[in-house]
Amino acid sequence: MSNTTTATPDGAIGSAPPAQPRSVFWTTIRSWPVMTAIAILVLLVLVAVFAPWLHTVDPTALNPAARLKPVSPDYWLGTDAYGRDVFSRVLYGARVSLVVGLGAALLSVALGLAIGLAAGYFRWMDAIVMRVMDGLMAIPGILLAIALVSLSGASLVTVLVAITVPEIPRVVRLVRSVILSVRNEPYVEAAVSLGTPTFTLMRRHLMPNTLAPLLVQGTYVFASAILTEAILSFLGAGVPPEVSSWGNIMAEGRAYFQLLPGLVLYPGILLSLTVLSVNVLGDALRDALDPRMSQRV
Amino acid sequence: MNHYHNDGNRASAEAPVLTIEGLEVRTPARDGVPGRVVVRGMNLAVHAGETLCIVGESGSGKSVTSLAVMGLLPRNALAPVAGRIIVDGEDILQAGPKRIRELRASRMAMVFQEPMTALNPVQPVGRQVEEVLKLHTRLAAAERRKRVLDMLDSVHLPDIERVYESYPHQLSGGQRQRIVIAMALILKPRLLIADEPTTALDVTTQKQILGLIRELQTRHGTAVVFITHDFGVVAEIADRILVMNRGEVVETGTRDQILAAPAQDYTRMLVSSVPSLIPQPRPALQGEVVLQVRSLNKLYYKAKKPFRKQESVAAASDVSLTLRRGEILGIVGESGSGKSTVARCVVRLIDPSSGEVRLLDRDITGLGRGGMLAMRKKIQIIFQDPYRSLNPRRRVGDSIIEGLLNFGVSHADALKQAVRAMELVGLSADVLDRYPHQFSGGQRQRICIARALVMEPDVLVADEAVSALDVSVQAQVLKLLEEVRQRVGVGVLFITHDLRVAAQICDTIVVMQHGRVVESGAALEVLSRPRQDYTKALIDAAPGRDWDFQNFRPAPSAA
Amino acid sequence: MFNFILRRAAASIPVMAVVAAVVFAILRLTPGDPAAIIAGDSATPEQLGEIRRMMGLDQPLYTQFFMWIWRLLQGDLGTSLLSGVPVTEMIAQRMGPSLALCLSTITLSVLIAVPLGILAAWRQGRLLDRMVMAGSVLGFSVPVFVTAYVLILFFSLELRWFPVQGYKPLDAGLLPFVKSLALPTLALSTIYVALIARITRTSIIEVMGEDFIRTARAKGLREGGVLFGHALRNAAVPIVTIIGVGIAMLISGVVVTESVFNLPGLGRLVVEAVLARDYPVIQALILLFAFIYVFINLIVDALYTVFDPRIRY
Amino acid sequence: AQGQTITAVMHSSLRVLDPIITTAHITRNHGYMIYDTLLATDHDNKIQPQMVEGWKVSDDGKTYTFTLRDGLKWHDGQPVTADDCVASIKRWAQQDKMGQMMAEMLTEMKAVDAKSFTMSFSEPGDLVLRALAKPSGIAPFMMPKRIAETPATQAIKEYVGSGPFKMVESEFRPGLQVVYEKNQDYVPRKEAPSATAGGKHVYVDRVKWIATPDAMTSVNALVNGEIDYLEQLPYDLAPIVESNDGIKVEVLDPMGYQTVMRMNHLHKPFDNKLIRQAAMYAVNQESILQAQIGNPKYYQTCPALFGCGLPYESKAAEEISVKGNIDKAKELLKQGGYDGTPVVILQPTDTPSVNSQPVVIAQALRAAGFKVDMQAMDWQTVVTRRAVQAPPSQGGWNIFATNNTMIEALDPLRAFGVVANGPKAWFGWPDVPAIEKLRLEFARATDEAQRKDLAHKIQALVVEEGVLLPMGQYFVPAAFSKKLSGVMPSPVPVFWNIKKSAG
Ligand SMILES: Nc1ncnc2c1ncn2[C@@H]1O[C@H](COP(=O)(O)OP(=O)(O)OP(=O)(O)O)[C@@H](O)[C@H]1O
Ligand SMILES: Nc1ncnc2c1ncn2[C@@H]1O[C@H](COP(=O)(O)OP(=O)(O)OP(=O)(O)O)[C@@H](O)[C@H]1O
Ligand SMILES: [Mg+2]
Ligand SMILES: [Mg+2]
Repeated sequence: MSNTTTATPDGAIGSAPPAQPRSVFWTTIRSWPVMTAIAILVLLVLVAVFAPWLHTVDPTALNPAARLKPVSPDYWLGTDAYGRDVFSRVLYGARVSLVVGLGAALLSVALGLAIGLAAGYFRWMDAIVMRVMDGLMAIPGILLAIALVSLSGASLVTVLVAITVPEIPRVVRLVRSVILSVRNEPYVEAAVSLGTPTFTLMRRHLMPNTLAPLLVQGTYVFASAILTEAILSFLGAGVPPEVSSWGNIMAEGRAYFQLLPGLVLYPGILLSLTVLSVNVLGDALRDALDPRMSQRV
Repeated sequence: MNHYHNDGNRASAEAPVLTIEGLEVRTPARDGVPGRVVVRGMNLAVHAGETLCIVGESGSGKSVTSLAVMGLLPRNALAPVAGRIIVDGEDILQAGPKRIRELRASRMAMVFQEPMTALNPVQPVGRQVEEVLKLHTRLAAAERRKRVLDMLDSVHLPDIERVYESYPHQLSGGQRQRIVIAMALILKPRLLIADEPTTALDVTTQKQILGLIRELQTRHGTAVVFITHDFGVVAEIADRILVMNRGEVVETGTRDQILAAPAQDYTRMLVSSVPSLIPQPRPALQGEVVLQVRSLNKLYYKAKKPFRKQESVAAASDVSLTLRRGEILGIVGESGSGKSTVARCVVRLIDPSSGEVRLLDRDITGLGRGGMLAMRKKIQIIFQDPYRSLNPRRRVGDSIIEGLLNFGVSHADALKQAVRAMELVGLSADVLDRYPHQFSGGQRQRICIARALVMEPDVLVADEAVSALDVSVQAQVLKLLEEVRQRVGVGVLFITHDLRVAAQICDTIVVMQHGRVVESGAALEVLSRPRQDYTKALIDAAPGRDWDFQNFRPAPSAA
Repeated sequence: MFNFILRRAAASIPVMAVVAAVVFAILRLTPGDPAAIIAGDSATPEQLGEIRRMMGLDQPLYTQFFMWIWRLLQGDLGTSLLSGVPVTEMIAQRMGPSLALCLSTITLSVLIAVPLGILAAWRQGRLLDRMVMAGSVLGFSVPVFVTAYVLILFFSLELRWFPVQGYKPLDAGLLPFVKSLALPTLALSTIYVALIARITRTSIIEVMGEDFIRTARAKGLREGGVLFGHALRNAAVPIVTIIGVGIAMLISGVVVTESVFNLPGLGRLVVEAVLARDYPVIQALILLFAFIYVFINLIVDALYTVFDPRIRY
Repeated sequence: AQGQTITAVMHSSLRVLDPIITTAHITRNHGYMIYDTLLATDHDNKIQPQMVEGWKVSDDGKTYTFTLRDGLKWHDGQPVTADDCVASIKRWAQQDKMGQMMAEMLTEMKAVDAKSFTMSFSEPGDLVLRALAKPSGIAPFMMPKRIAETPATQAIKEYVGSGPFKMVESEFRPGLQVVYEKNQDYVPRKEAPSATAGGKHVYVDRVKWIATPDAMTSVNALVNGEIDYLEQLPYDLAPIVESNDGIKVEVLDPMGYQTVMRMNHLHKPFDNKLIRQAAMYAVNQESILQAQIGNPKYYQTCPALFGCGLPYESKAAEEISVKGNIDKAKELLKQGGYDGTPVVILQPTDTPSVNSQPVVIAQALRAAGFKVDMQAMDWQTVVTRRAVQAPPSQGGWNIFATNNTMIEALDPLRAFGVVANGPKAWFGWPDVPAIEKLRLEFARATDEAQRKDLAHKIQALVVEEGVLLPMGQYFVPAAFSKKLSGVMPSPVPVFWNIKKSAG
């Protein structure tokens, strides 16, 4: 679960990982759970990309006359309360969920990296930046998200931003802790004494150290973003209903849970499977890239 | 040889306490591939009251052997596959886990290298010692406590009641090591294995701990297996010596046999690599002054507490020194005496609190980031840890030319210079596109030196540049530095805590204590005729002073 | 310790200030007007304006902000725009269920997860370990409301063991109280069990690789003794940290759980307040949550000193 | 412990306690619990005396004298006086639209003695009776004078009425629950109860309203016996409840609701009547209702702006409102010269009863050739956004949909959506003077046949001009435990007359 900070009191990550022999990396990655997870994710991406050609209809096409139909040859997964084809919605929903997950991961990692680098390297910025980050962390993420969505209306972009913002402080903390632990490494000091300019120093010697933890953190953000999107939809602050996302299929379907549990369960199962796969992948990456990182959740 | 007689023991007085016969340890087989051999054909015997030193370079299998005896080999990583380990007549390799647990601490005990990490940080040390008694005896609580206190007393700990209640972090390294020893010896085991018990300690503390082990050994007639790579220590304490290389026994014999008349080349090489404590006389240098430090001060501030004045530590106070072209100036002193602080101030990795650093007659103390950038070419630094001094993600070639590129040298020219620098440090140019992990520690340290030299600096700062290396490698690197100094004429600020190394290479020596310079002068002068008590104590504490390793004979009773 | 608390309290002032400013800014930039809610569907613009004036919503933003801060400093959190009830009173009314839910969740999670994590670490790499870890990854992967629905379907509607919804305070009797909390706690716990079990496992495994564990073994200690006598307390700091983080995270989970199970707690209050733009309530609640977060962190840091004598403030 | 309690889940949660300041139905319902009205409307839409014994009309038809019946007491024990009523009417008349109309004609209102007061008007007519008997919108609830003197724009702070229940203030949890207990001192009328009129006999000790945020949860709670009464049963969940022996499902409000579409007359493209008509032709009631209600048992297409089966039912402009005609829509769009300006539709996402209409409207408009910009937001944002008069591109809007209770849209005076006096009108700001003229005539008319005719004309104009589009009528079933008996049909949920059996 990504919505956690580091487990160590000050988040220090210890010294730079000694470069692992390649074989360790690949044996960790090549276990069956990890391969299954990767296969599932690849399949999902394919499904998302090729949704229009996979026996789907327009997922937004209403047909009030055929609402809440059970599974049938016409409607592979039945229809929802507007008579939309759930199968099509679920497939198209994969797009949204993947975009939300990937977008949140990329955005939070990119912004968190920039801020974290600055805070970790320029000590004078640290105090200010970290206070602001603490402040942001102290606001429950979901509330911030609800407020932001109310602020600028429900749209995919808003939801993305709303999910990303609360994740940023965690990434910042992570990056900062890595930088703090690496900035006094002899090879960094050696680069300083070789007269390497500050930005080159950051790019060349500091940033690569954050790559592995960020990759792992990114997977967790990915997973939790998908979940958060669902929860936001549940609370009525998710992506607009016109857009099909797993979250709002479930949110709309929850009123019919006892009649047509599929409305929650089909997207729910897919969502859990995705999150599960991403988490498995993240854990594997963590173990493979740096066993010491297993400290962080 | 001291043949101690233990009554109530079935074994005959002559039988060794520990016998290892044909021991072989392997990593487990994976996917049909047989495991790597880590220790092979190990044979040894230790008698009561005797000290056997196992020496050998890093990775030669010393620790693995000792862990095998204790039955503490990491379960999934290493396993004994052949041979016998007989402790007091009982084969450890055949004993069940329960039996081994019973034997530990009561029959055989072990002292580990790192006193900092060998103790549970969250338990008072007294309790940790007492736990041994809880496990192996049926003493009442009060009795146990008394026994522990007695033991603490006999390892010469001060204020034992307080120490009993202390947590490890509240004790010094030496004190912690005493606790570990107390823990190992409280049940008077027949066998004590000490795996580099003093490597992490100051020379002065080391001396005390060695004395302590000796004392307890004679008192209880314990058989001691002492693992070390420091020949000074070996010369000091060994009855017999066993030399290991790559998992195999090279040679074994009495102390004098091995140190004075080694039969194997490998042993010869090892012993002769140990630097002498007595410096060669060197001509006084009259070259141009490249670095001048005047009244340097560095204060570290502790985190401020409300309503209190901010506390500070003076890591360096009023340090002055002068370095000439072609000179190697050694800074020696105990851990924490401020050696690194001075080095880092000189290179401006940290900002001095006050004082002046002049590089090539230019004051660099007040230079900002930009101003300093231009001066960086002139002064370079080499660090202690060769494993962390190179960016593991960059090819060594890129690391070496990084500085040149920073100063506008074209890539092609930089590469040419890098090739030359690699030759200078004795590495071939075709390794430039390898990654650091493909090199050994010694090779990495050479690469670091090459990286510094390629800049053609006027001043080279070496902070414990050889301390992490095996003696044989150390000797090579020292030789290299000597050559470089002669060829390039660079001034070297050489920081070390090892007096032998300092004696070997330095022209002048500065002795530091508590951040202050207590004595300075020509190396020969300072080391053979120290004027300050502190310097004298430092020299006295250096182990193996009475042995001249390079010449395979006891030292002429000078020093 | 006193110094530490003082210092931390001082350090939390800027944090709270950031929170206050952010919250205020976001809320006031948000469209939506509590006056419109009060006025109802058919109100005229004049009526709306009248009500806005009455509530001080026509004042410039900065005036509203400083008014709010000024009252806050005097301990006045304001009154709900909608019901006119003082916010403190609303919080007091809603505190009980949330507190009960959080405490029961944390207790249950810790009671389940820590032994589970220990067990997994103990059997590292074996089937049991794999199962615990797989279960814990699964725990993160299911949205809490799905868990909740499934639990309701099974335990309430099928087995009829627990009520579907609602909260019975402790004065209504222990059994009803426990029953009303059982399912929400269970639903919310899954994720925390997963979280804490993982951390427990990894930190124990980590500690088991430390040198002093070897020392303990060299004393002749049994593995159980090594684990419980030496490893556990050393592994406690990350475990406590994650429990602290978990409590802070709990707030999000509580929002959903309280909605599904209709528990009259703070989580629901805040969602209702956001949807109704009841500014004083939202502001007060987010500040409260932030304060709890800061406070929990303080407790966690203080707990470090209990588990690890090296840490002193 | 407190004897019999009815636990009810209402359609929303109670936060605002002043029934004069808000038109929110939950607050109105609360009003009927603790307050009483002078007059009331019975099940057949007849005006009946409630707190008053009766009234006298002066010969010129301009002055009404009302006399209070005996035994009326406030919850604090004080007797109800004519002064109290005068103050209450004054406050109410400032807030309610019909009240304001009445107030404009009112020349004098004063207490004659403790138990009677007079109201004099500039013109003869029975508007005062219809106003004071008004069951919904803002109903004229009577309060003690000291409370009724609170300025009309400020919420009252004391909740003392003379109604059949007393509010247990200590147990009030805004947004969560409100508890009422039987008012032992209440003297019900002798007549049989009928909607909000007649004898309000209370047979239980307490009534507790709780709010549940989740429809599923409420239904489960009802099935599980945790609650007794669910004011609005979600249609799709009806099958679960209907199959349950212990539960009765019944439509209690026979007039039902109407779902309507509103266009913004101020801005393009709906500043053009033809394009408004095109939009109206595009939409057909059946699909709106199918999506919103689903179960045909609970809805009917209905052209009548003032309600099918109600006094002012009319089929005027039926061809526009009911069936829809996509070809006609396309044609009108072309005639109107639609230039592709996107139509901004406000779509609430958090309120089930209004979630689906915009989706269906959007699909219909697109089919007709409109460009549509759906903007999703929570209901609170809709409420704020729809008040914005700026162009859609600057935070304004073109279309929103909402629902009316028929009781509030029963005639052209009550129905606020038909007001067409430009900027003062309800959101959308239609400016059709002809409608306003007809409404004035309606207010003055005394003959029922004439009123019906006027209503018919108004409806034709309202729809043709695109002031308000009725999109169908629907009924909301309540579900309650069979332990309850005597649950009465009423446009306002009432809790008197209900008995609860044990077990
Ligand atoms: N857990 C392990 N798994 C696999 N190989 C190991 C393990 N521990 C040690 N080895 C290998 O065994 C060999 C001997 O290691 P050992 O620790 O005994 O060396 P050493 O002589 O004690 O060296 P040092 O002086 O550095 O302590 C090394 O090659 C090392 O790589
Ligand atoms: N960053 C720092 N903050 C606070 N105190 C420091 C810092 N670095 C060093 N010190 C303190 O300054 C003193 C001198 O440290 P320094 O590292 O210079 O010693 P040293 O002689 O290099 O020791 P060693 O031989 O162990 O490397 C020590 O007491 C140390 O604790
Ligand atoms: Mg070793
Ligand atoms: Mg140092």
